[in-house]
Amino acid sequence: MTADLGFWVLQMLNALQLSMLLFLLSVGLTVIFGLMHFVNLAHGSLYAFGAYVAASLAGVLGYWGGFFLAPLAVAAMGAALYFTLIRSQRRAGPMAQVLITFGLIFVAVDATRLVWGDLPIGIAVPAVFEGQLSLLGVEYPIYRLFIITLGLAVLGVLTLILSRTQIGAMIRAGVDNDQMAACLGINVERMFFLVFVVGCALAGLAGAVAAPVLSVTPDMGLQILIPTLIVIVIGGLGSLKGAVAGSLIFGFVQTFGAVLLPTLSSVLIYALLAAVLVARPQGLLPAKG
Amino acid sequence: MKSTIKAALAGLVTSTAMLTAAQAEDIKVGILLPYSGVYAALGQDIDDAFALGLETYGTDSGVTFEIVREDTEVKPPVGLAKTKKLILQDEVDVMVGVVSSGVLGAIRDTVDGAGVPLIVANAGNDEATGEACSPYITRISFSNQQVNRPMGQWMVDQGVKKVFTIAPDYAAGRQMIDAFTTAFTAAGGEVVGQEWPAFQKTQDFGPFLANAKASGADAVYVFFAGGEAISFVKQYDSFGMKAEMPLYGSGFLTSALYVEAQGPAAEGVITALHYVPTLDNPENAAFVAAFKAKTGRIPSEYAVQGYDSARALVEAVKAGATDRATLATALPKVAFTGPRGDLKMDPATNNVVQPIHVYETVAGPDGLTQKVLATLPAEADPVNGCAMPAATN
Amino acid sequence: MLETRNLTKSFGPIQVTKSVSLKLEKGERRVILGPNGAGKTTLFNQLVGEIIPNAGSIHLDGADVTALRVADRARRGLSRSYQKNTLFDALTIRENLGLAAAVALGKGQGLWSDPLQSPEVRETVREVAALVDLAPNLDATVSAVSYGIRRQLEVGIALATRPKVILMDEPTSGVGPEMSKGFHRLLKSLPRELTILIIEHDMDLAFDVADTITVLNYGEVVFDGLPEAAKGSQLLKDIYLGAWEDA
Amino acid sequence: MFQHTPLRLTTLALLAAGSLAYTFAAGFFGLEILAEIAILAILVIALDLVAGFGGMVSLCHGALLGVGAYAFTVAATEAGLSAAPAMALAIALSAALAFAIGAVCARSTGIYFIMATLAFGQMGYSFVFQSPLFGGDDGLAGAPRPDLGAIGIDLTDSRAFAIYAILLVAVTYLVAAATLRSGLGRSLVGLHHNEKRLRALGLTVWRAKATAFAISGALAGLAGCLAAQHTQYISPGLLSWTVSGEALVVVILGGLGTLVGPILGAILFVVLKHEISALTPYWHAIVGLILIAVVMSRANGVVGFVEARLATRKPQPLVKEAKADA
Repeated sequence: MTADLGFWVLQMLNALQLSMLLFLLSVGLTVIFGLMHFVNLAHGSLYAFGAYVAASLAGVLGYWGGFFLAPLAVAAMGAALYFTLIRSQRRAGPMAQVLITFGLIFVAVDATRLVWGDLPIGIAVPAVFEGQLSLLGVEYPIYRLFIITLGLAVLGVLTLILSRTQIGAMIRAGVDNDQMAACLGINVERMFFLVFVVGCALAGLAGAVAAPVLSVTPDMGLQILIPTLIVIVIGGLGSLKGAVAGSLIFGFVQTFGAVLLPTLSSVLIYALLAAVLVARPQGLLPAKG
Repeated sequence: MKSTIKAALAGLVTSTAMLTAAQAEDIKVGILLPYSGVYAALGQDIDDAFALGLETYGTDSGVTFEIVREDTEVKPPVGLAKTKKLILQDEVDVMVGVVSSGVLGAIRDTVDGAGVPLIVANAGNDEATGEACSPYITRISFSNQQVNRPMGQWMVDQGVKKVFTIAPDYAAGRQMIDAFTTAFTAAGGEVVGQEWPAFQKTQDFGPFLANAKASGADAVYVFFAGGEAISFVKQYDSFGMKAEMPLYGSGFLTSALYVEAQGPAAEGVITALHYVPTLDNPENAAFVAAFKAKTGRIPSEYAVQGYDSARALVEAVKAGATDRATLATALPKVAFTGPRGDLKMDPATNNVVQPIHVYETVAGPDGLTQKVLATLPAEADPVNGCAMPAATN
Repeated sequence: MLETRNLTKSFGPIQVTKSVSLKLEKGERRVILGPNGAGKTTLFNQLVGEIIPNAGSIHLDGADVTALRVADRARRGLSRSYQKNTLFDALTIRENLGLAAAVALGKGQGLWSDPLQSPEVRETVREVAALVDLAPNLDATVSAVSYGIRRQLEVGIALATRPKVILMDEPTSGVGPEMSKGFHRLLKSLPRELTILIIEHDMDLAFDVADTITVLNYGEVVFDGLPEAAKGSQLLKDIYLGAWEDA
Repeated sequence: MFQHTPLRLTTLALLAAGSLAYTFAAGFFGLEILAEIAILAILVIALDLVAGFGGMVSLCHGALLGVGAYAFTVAATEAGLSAAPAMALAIALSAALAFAIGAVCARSTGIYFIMATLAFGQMGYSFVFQSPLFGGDDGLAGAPRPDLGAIGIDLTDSRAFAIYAILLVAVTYLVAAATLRSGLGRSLVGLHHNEKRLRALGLTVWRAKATAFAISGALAGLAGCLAAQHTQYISPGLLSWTVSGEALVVVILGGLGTLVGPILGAILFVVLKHEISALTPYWHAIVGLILIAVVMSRANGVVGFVEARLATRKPQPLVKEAKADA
């Protein structure tokens, strides 16, 4: 069966789909780290929150209502977190940040259980994306192609913003050297807020997009956290390119590992991570040389 | 809702005060269920239905049931610690519950050693009523092989000759699938491929579905439960595989608890289970109506297990059991007709003997419902190395 | 005692040290002068092993140490102080000196006894404290003492390893003229057998304590000789003092 | 540097006396909780050793504990070793793994160190979870308790076991304190404050870090053995990164870098968990909120808070002298 070209195409698409989902999640986390040196372990919980909001709104406004409003709701949640917890802890060092956001995970899991209950929720794929498309000789779900396209589109937009706009230049300057950025007259505080909220919105978007594929459960945020962290550590904290590279590596290793080396699959990705950490402690494509 | 150190102390004071009044007619029941963690919803269903069962059958038993609840958190060591607490500190007469096989495996020796009867209300690992059977462990729910074995012959009878199987890579997943494949190949079918995705670590089944699709099987037979069942059914449908390769499985796949979340993707999936809420019998009609009235939900197989656990306990008490020893001897002898049909216990293993229902998930007037295609006759599990000693205390 | 041969280091296209060759005899006190950016600190970092040179070699006590790591060179008797204080701020001065002495005595990995209680370490701490004038402050926490005392401790830590060669990176940087004078006395009172290499921009200090003077400019040795010769050197005046005025 | 202040010594004495007195007063469940506290206390002392004193904030200590628990159980059940050699083997294995992790992560600091240890911990978790040898998700039964019948002690008795566990906490504390007073311990604290300088003084930094991590790992392995002996049933959940996270929470709750604080933290945490979980199945959320409040308060846990309070009351002559000198 592995000799069949269709099989490989199908698995490539699966890997790409997983990569793009992880990219949506990790890009926010990594840029927030690069800019603010803040580690948000609750990023996965924001993703879960996005999925729940999308699932709830899908019942009322249909899929697209959730698709557009979930990122906004998560962004609002991110703004609230920013003013209550994040801002005051920015200089508190990695351990305090890790612990506070670790506590936040506990709170988030139980809050979703209280609001949405213990039962998993599922929503349907939007009508336009139902069914499969014939692509390179394989039938592939249109919705999964939509996820791939969306990931690539977000990547494109972010690349454009970072390389071509003034705010992008400011963010790059901030990642490079935040003191210098402040000296240049950039309102660093406002830039942090903006980046944090956009990062949260992207996590919410990832949740909304993932909801029709997966089941929406209280622990989905915890489940996705470790893969997301692996992505950004492999890629190099703080860099957009690193997030892309890390996502692709994770997606492909995970997908092909699962079908070709099932007994090793779960250890494989950690072994790879360990190898990266030994050879390049700062990740493959760190933001700062 | 659960007893605490404080409450236990307070309870100690009140129970000594009430000792003269209550006497031996009190049966203290320890409930061991997951109230948090991935199986919290299952624990709640069992708990609600157990309470309903006690209300329905227990009021005229002449006995007061005192309930102590403990959360296993679906962690075997926690479950064991809570079991010890129930036995040694609360001194319960009987324990009910256990959702995960891991927890049942962990507490088995303690339960057996202490001689406290345990009514298993879910966990289906085959060993518990096989090589690791105990006169103190009575299973009212099901065994993993029991719900899968009958599908082997039945599917061959329906003309399915080649299957591909997928199940999570853990003990229960292996047992469910192995029971099916053994029966299926014995009936003349062929297993053309198998996949074992990592348990609780797999959210995307796409890679495995691609393998199944390429295998040339007539059908796919799977076991999944909980969130994984929802993701799997939806992803199976999204790859457009339902039309060319019908999806069969163990009935937990399309449990009444999850089927709403699966939506139209679950339509046409054919599975087998020991309970379906649409079973047409008067006991079930009464149960469904009462459970709906109490909780607003349609009862799942987990609910009926809790309900029947309560009934089994009451039947044992009515047969004259009053303490750990007499309950342990009475429980394996109960037999009754409940929502699932005629139930009795197999004296060789203390496992329930019950009919298995093959059902198809279909669209009904108020969303998805279950259409029973066949009811396969009750069949006791093979003894599997169980040498049942007599209860000795 | 300490020798470099054609030591060369580039960062990208910029050569920071160009074929620097130096030779220090045992007990020699040499001061390296040079304007900012002349490559003094880069030279130091190569000597101690924090930077690996692109070409050339470093010899300590006759042995080639170019390939050795920082810790290995330190164990062979090469010690340094830093231009900016790099102390153990939360610890007391006694603990700072004791830690340095313990590590230098090879007790930094031991498991069975407290090196701070060992007679050798206590003796070293006492001696060094007397040498750098810290005896009255031994139990003060570093974060609570004055800048001048920290500069003394900076040198004290380097001395606590009982080195053969000590490299001091601007030991008087940031202290006032009074303190600076005190520092000259302190340096002069150090044992004569100790080889000392000092980066300094304070000309007075250089001429006060140095046996020999080396002047670096744009990574090159442009003068190497006695202080008297340096004082009269037109070359030095043109290149070094000119740049000095701007700095 | 690490030292025993009168306050800390008094706290230790009170803890020792109080816990021993409680073993004779407590009922079955009280003794179970005591054993649970003891296991957690050993783990958090191990963690405080590297995180509090060495600045090596580890998220793999849960995994090291799990390795100890699994190694002990497998050595005792599959290999048929008796409890003492099985414990020695398990502790040695945890120490060896910790040494390797410490050596590999020695170059990473701050968040990179945290992430790297998290990765190694998860690797162990995945391995145990997936390997059929270890019973997968269902776990392993049959860990024996040491047989002290020769000296007339029956460890299957909850009270004897609780005392045994408390004694092991005392041993752990002594090992940790001795380590901190040794050359390695002094270097470890120095590394936390100024790694570069210690290197320049001649310390082989990676070896010091790895050795300290190995000692901490050995103690975590001991906690694992005790956990296996306590429940006599282990599951992969022991290795989960959330166990490491909770251990870190306990260290913070008690006071980072105080050694005695984490023991207080362990008592607080276990009692709090049992009390709150008795009230609501949503106890995780409440524990999370308490954690956030503790970290945001910026006090260094219970011990740090009390010590800071006491410090503001009396003048500090040393500091003043030093300032006058300037």
